[in-house]
Amino acid sequence: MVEDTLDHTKGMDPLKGEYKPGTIKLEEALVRIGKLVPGAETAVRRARRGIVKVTPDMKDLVLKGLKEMGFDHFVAVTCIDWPEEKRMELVYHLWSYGTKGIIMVETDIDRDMPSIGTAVPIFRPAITYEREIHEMFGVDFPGNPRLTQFILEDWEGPPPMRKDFNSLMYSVERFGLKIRYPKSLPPHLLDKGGEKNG
Amino acid sequence: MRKVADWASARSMWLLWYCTGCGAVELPPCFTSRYDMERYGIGPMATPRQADIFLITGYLSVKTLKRVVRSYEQMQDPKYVLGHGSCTIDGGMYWDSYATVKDVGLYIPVDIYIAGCMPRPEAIFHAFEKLQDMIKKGEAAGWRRYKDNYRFYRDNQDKVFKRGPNWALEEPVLK
Amino acid sequence: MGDDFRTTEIIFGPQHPGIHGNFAFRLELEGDIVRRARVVPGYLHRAFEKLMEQRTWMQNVALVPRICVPDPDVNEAAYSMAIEEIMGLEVPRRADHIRTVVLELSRIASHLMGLGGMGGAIGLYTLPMWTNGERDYILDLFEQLTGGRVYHIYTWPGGVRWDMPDNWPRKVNKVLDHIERQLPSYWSLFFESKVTDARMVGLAPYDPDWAIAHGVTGPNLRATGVKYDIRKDDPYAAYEDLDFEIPTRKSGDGMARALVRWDEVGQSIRIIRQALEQMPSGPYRAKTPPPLAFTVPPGDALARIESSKGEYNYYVVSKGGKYPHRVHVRGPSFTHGIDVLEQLLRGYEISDTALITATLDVCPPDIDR
Amino acid sequence: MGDVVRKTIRPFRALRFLGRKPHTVRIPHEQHNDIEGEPLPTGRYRGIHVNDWDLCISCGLCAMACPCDAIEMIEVEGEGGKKRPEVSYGRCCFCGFCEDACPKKCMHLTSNHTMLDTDPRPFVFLPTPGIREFEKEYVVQTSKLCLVEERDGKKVVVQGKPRPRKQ
Repeated sequence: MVEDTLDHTKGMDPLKGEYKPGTIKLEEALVRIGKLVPGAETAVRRARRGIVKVTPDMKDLVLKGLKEMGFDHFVAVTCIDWPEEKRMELVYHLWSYGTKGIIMVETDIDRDMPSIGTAVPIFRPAITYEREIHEMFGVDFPGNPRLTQFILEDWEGPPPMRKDFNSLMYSVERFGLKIRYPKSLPPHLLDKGGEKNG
Repeated sequence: MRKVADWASARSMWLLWYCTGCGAVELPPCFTSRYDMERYGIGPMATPRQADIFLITGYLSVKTLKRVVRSYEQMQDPKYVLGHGSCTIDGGMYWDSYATVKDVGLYIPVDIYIAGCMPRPEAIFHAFEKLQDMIKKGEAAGWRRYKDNYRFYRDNQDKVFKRGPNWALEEPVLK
Repeated sequence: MGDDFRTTEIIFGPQHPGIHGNFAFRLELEGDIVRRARVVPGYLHRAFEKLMEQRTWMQNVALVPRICVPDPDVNEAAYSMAIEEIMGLEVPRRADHIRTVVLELSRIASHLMGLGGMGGAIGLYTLPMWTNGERDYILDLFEQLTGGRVYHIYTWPGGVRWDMPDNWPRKVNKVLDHIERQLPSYWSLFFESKVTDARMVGLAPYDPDWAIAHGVTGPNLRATGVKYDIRKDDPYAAYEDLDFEIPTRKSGDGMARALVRWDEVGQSIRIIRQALEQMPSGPYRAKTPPPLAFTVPPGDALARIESSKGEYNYYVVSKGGKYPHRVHVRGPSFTHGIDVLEQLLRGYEISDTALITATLDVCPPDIDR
Repeated sequence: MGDVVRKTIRPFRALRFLGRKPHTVRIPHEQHNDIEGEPLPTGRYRGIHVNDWDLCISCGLCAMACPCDAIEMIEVEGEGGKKRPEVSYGRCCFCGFCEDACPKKCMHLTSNHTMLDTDPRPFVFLPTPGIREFEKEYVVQTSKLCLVEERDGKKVVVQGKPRPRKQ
């Protein structure tokens, strides 16, 4: 059971006052993060886009620090599978309404035992994103109260968004798909046999 | 007697209001003032028990297919299925997706397929005209085909759902 | 049945007339009151992000508009913008202006459909009859410009696919005049109705802090008074050169969400008129490699777009070569369609479920993808 | 007082819609027109393919460009071993990328849009210029399409004209 944060009994006071966003500069925010977490690589990609690279155990510290600086809009968390390098990359995108800039917090986790602490206590929207990544990539988020069945139903087999899952061969096997023109397809999809992905 | 019933049912059909896929976005224009489906005596119906036409609007994911089969079996005879969009014929845009079924005709009997991604309202209306013709002639016999070849359809459904024989009755328990 | 036999659990959808799209709820009811709601998405899952990894960069342009069916152009534009950022492509000004016109037309079409959906949810079936009829004129325009009624496949990396036909701007102005003439009768039909007041004022309100903490974006956030719009704050296409306002409302309830959408239709008409007036001449697409040899250098980029439902994000990662490595789509409904909706539904009657979903303008295809 | 009068009169304003012509397009008795009265779909519309076999060089670029794996290059009897694109409308998403990729511009998407059948098989056919003959018709009739079947490992045209008539 997930805790609700909206208290209907109290009733909302919509005219409670204006929302005041933080107005720190993007560059300054990155410098402060560099001081807060030694070893964090920071860079400005272009106007309004900053990047922070940290280790997984420092992730919470950085997210908390950025939230205090006004980066309070949790845009998304992206998971990227890098099978050759045996890692999974998680990218947290945070936007500040005052700074008008986005900071991407990148962190790498091990691909064989993918697990990283949840970001839900800091950013509530992460609850749904982590739920999806848990289902699609098989990443575990200890602390997330809602890692339940989400989009897929009756799914047997590996997490489908991982690179080693072959959707094409799976369709051939399960739905009787006929490939019409194999030459136009990515060759690496046709090489693999269907048996290990079924 | 059958002929009279066919003649009558061809002129008053209820379309099951189930937006199964992205083709459903062409339904509001069809129902509403610009094209006005009621000229044909076709209107939307909320419950499958009183509907005559099942318009499969586009691709079906496996999760939807289960509900589609359940809704289809709840419909009263005679019932007609229109496959709306290329994805009902052979997968369409999502031909290599692990989540969508390719040929809907393997799981429920389809009376008319409409090609297009998505088909224009003109195509939908033409399909309705053709369906009315077929009903009057007694050719739209998809529901009889379903009864006669139930084993074939059921085997195909079982193959996709992988849930044991009781998949049709169970709704998964959510945590 | 609940544990204490006081609550009943019902399955609401996916085959239900009050559901917009293919979507479902599990509602735990105590009498008529929703005690707990859980959203069941996934009926429209097509695995877009997986399919994009299997197709070439240009082939994906045909795939992305399917992610949001009522408002497809934002997807093409955001995907193209992300690729342009990685490749360092400069988009011609004319293409930017055409994109702006297309995006705003799409926004009007989507809002008209959304307002119609709200009307349908309170039993006012005249409104969807009218709005969907007007929306069809916009689809006619799209058909003349792009060759497709619903899925346009028109914006692509480097610009747009074709130039505008000569008489198209005139037709756009005519359609906009027609819609502007119709808007007052919509207003008196919908917003002056007592039923609308009774059903929508004070419906499922939230305040700005709560909304931001839960990732609510777009018109749903502006309904709480936060003056924020990606078109102004992180400008793309030609929005920097155009003069428009961001409509906001204070109360954050269902009525405010409807009114913000209503005002945005007027602003979009204003934007389109300006963009057509200032339309620069010149090329409509940059020089790009041919589609079959289209490669993108390694790198990643994040493109953000304000759609009619909220914020769209495309995070594109390239490893070099012909195929994308990863494309992550952040649809607006992913936050306000699941976690926020579940919390807002609690405490309301079951008959309000469809209306709350409609006022939030939840778009199931972009949740499921 | 004035308020009461206004409220009493208001419902009758709906009467003005009585005299207005409805904008319903009465398909199929009426042509679908845009706001200026021009017929739709226009030439830009992406509908069903035609392919001019006299120009086609069997390069297969249309099949390579197709995002839906809808086009297959097949060898047809009586064409001197040349391969021709066969389109499956169970896959086609009408994006028009095949038209863009075609170096000879012989592949073309017409504004024909309606095609329906009771059987999924006729949706796979060879686009020929013969389809142009019914370009202005309301519906593409599958009886006029060029259908191909595999018999003894060989593709044989079982219906329709394999070659256009020379003028």
